[in-house]
Amino acid sequence: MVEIVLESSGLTMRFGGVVANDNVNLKLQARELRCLIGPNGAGKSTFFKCVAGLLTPSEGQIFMRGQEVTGWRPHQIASLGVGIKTQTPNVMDGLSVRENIWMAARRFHSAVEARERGDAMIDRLALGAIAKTDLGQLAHGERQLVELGLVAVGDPWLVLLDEPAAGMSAEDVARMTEIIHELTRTAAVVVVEHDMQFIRSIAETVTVFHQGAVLMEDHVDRVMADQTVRNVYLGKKA
Amino acid sequence: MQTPVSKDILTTLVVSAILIWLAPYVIGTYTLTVLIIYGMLGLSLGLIWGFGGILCFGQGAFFGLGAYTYAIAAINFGESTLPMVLAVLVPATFALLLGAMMFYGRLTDVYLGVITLVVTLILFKFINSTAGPQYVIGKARLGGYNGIPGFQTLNVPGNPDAYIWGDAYYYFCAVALVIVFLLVTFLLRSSFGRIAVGIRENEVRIALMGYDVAARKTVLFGIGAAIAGLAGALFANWGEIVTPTLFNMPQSAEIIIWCIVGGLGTRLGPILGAAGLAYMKFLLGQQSTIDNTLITGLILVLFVLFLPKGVVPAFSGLWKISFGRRGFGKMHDTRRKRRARHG
Amino acid sequence: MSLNRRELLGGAAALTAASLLPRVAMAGDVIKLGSILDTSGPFDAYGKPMDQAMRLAVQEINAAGGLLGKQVEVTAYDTQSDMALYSQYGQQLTRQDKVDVVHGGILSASREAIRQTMRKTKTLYFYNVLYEGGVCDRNIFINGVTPAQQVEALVPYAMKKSGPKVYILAADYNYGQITSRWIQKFVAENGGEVVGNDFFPLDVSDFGSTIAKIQGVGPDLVIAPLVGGAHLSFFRQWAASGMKDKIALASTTLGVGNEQKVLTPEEGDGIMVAYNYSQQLDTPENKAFKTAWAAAYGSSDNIHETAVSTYQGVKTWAKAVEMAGSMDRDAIIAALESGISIDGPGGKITVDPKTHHAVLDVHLMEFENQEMKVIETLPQRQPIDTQAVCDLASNPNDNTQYEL
Amino acid sequence: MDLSFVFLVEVLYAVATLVVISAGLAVVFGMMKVINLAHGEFMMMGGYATITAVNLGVNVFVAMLVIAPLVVGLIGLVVERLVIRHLYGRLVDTMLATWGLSLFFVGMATMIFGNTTTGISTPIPGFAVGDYQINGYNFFIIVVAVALLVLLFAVLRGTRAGLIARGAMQRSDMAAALGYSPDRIYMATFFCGSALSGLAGAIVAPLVGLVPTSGINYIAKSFITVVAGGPSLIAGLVSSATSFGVVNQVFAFAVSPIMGDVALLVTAVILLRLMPQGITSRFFKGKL
Repeated sequence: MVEIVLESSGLTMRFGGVVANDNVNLKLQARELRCLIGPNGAGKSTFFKCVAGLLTPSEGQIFMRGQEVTGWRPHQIASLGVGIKTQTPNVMDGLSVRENIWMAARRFHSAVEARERGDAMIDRLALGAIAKTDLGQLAHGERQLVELGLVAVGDPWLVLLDEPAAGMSAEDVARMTEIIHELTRTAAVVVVEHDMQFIRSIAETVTVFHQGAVLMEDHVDRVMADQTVRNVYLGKKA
Repeated sequence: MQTPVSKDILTTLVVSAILIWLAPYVIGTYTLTVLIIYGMLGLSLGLIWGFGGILCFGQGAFFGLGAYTYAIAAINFGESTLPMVLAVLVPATFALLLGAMMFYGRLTDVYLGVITLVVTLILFKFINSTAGPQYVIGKARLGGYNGIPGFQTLNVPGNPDAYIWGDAYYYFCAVALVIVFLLVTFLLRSSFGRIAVGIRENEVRIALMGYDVAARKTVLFGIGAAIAGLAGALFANWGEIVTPTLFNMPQSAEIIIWCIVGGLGTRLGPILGAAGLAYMKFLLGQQSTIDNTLITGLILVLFVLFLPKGVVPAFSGLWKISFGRRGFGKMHDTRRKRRARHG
Repeated sequence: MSLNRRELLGGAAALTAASLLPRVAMAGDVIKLGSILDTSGPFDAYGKPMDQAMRLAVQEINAAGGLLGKQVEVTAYDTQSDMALYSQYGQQLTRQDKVDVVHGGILSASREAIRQTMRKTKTLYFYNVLYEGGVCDRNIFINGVTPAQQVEALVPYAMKKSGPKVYILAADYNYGQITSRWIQKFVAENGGEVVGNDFFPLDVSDFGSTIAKIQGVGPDLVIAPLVGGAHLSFFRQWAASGMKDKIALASTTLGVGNEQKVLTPEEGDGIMVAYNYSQQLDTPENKAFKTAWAAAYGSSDNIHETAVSTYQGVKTWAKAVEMAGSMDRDAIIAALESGISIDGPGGKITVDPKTHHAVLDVHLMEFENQEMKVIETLPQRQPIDTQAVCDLASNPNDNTQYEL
Repeated sequence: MDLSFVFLVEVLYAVATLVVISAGLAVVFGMMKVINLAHGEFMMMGGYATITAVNLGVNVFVAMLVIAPLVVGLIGLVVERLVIRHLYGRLVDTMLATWGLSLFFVGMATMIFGNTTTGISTPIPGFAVGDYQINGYNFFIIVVAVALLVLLFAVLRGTRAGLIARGAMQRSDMAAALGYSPDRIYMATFFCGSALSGLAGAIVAPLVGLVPTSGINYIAKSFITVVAGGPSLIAGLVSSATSFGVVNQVFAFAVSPIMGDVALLVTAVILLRLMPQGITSRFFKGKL
């Protein structure tokens, strides 16, 4: 029996009259890498926010490792051991790389241990040269990388990433891909992305969102070959 | 990285000892005492605003609450030790309740400002309308607009007849400020303090790391109020009367101005800003050519426009450029906290 | 004691005499009179002429050769209508400036803010304002009108002219609270009934709902111990809603700051008051006083009740100093307690030894064409309210403000 | 019956007063996301402009409705050019700078007019309703408030300037893309907002004693009204002014005026706790 780390059941989210998510059922196994794709407005980011606790769903339930977490606040979900990275780089601009990563590690470890783990993470990400630099002075790609470090340093068993590759150079993307694969050794990873190139390079199973609902869920190759998915992406009527 | 803790403490102690010894030769101790008290009040807002990103428009409320708590308790107990403790605890508790209401309600910037402002106004209006004999707490009449005069002032613990006043009271306040300053230093070096700075920089990120941001902001808010309450109690002892003007808007406004002029994100800035501006106001109050308020206003406008970081960070920056090291008043050297200041 | 440079230098010289007669030694060759008044802010209508009156009195004393052969020097602070500044300047006057006597304080709140400081530092204190009565403290002398002198005269007169149902609107601090209780007492004694009693903090300036409420109750007479600039709007709004000719109006404070000149005749005429002074008093003392004032300040238009009280207070103090023949506080108090009196612009005024209050003339008046027309003079009224509770002769250590 | 009518007038008057004293702040906040903490002092200057003009022999209505808004509008223009325009997009900094300006103007007025209470009499006589007398000036304020709202609505809905302004409210870059300089839009908006503040100060001047520090009495109330109203300009103003005005008067009648003020403030706290972005973030969404 494989452990289910994330499950949504009948998840529905409405904003006024707009239905952003409509009865989404999704299951994720331990150490699975899952990509959520779909055109703009398909509801994948809304789903992500519901799971991360940034939004409270109108209906339905969310379970993590069998525990219901519907309506929990982000910090409660993160405390379970869930690493979350939002769409735009969400870091402490006025603080150094080391201070940023230390704070993330401090949540689960003592101050001294947090420092050791932080330094180890900086080495792992090869950020040693800029460890004392304030985040605000770094390039976009470096900031994304630091944020991934913030997520990884907490040793999560579930990682939620919203468009991690957006606006990054090819070189940075390669590094990112490597880190994501490394993460899947210990954690299940959910990646929300619309860059097909990137998805092809990392994905196995893909869930396609369309008009707030799950259109299909299958291996990346079969999804890419599917005519309905192609139509959705090209804007034709499914 | 940061200077070692021991060196920081040593510098603080040596510099403050010299200042405490020399200052009375320049300014009378009676005036100095109130400058020190204002410094402590400035530090209380400097802590929660400069390091925690919480812009409180009603820091004066906690100051007033501390002063009133002291006065009421001192009348009832006839000695000053327990009242001093209560003057710290009551504002802190009040702030914890208020903070929990605001921060768990996810109120930010302007809305936070409105709530703190409104609560201050409510306290002011309430205290101001308690002139009638029915408003009594124990033996203490609240007195409304008149305030409460004639309470027991600071005495040696256990001996209500041994008053600490005059020069002795000046040294008492100065030492109190040094202790509070050191406590704030420790707090900011602790994990709690460092994460508070993280919250100022990016609340969402800290929450996504798994920290309970609302709880942490509430606690920091409470600590700020405790310091303001202590300053209030010291002020009550200095003035020997408490009046509702402690709660009013201009009082809270001035605290914000002290912090801006002195420098946010530093420990020393708000203290120097408070003492400096209060002394300037005192000097200006003795002349009548130019209106006092006009100058205060002009200073605030000019600082926001031309020196928004305040005096201490500006000098600290100069020091850093000239000597290649940190100025002693600075900690967690941050660039301007755009997010915290601009919502 | 503070360690400023001036005192370090002066300290040595004063050292020998200091232990015996500190105040005289410090004062040197002048007598220092400290003054503490709101000469700006909402209460400056009271404070400015009081400051002028104090300076006029000192000027006259100095012109006549000073006191005990010394000139009187004024140290004055403007408290800007801010009660917090009273305690600060009170401390400065006594601890830094070390004055011989303090005249000042306007609102009861301001008097209570500094009274204890004066007592602790043994600085003689004169409070020259009409007030709610009851202060019993050997260190303070009060020559303003108290409720028994004023309200006891005003209430029956006003009720006789209007009717028995009275509505009270009072300022919400100790003056208003206590005065309204006196009004209630005298209304009841005169067979009337108090049908409403509202209190207003000093910054309230919108009386719309109150005026409607009063109409709902329908009294014959409104008595208004309202204080300060903001409360003046009540009389404007009262007239603006056309109530002035329907319900009679009396006040225990209006006119003290010359409000009859700020209000138009349409707003003011007919309002009943009772004070120790009116510019329309036809006595030789008043005429001389107005002439001296006009000579000093150009016009005598701004003289009012508390200015005259201040003038009379300084003159009373001066007479006591000459009588005591020294600047020793206890000698001056003894002189004052001998029951000395002076003839001031408001009539004869005598110190009551038991209470340190004043025995004085009270004049019933009505506003007429921006003046206070004297209707009737009640001579030499005793402060019986305070006399009932305070006896400094038998209990000199008393330090209380008694309330009704 | 008569008493309930009097009560109704007092409630309407309270609502109208809140609308009048908040309109200037609301325009500036709604369009520019600038909280002008010198708003109270703009009102104070409007009051002094009126009183000075009346003392110089100008008709009181001309002074209130023309001179005061013009004078204060021009002062606002100068302030915008010298200070505010350097701080756009920095909400807290503009609040602090305008706070400084408010102190500056208090000091200025103190030096020019002295720290004393001045005032003028109300220009409209009271009249009787049954057994009750009503302050005629209350009706004037109600009329002005209604006229102000209608005018605002008409300008925003019916004119080209209003269209641009509405565009700027939604997306400031939009107006720029259409070829209108945001700089000039902001300048014009601040002028209008200041003029409205000046008008408000002039209108309330006859009811109260005016001192240089009078502004403080208004800024808190109008600040709270505007922020509690939320993003929609007119709907927000009307809805929060109505809630606060009614609460204020009910408690003022039932208990005392001071309890009316306290009840207003408590309502504000509750409203903001329930609707952290203001009333119109939940209701009347997307309306003007």
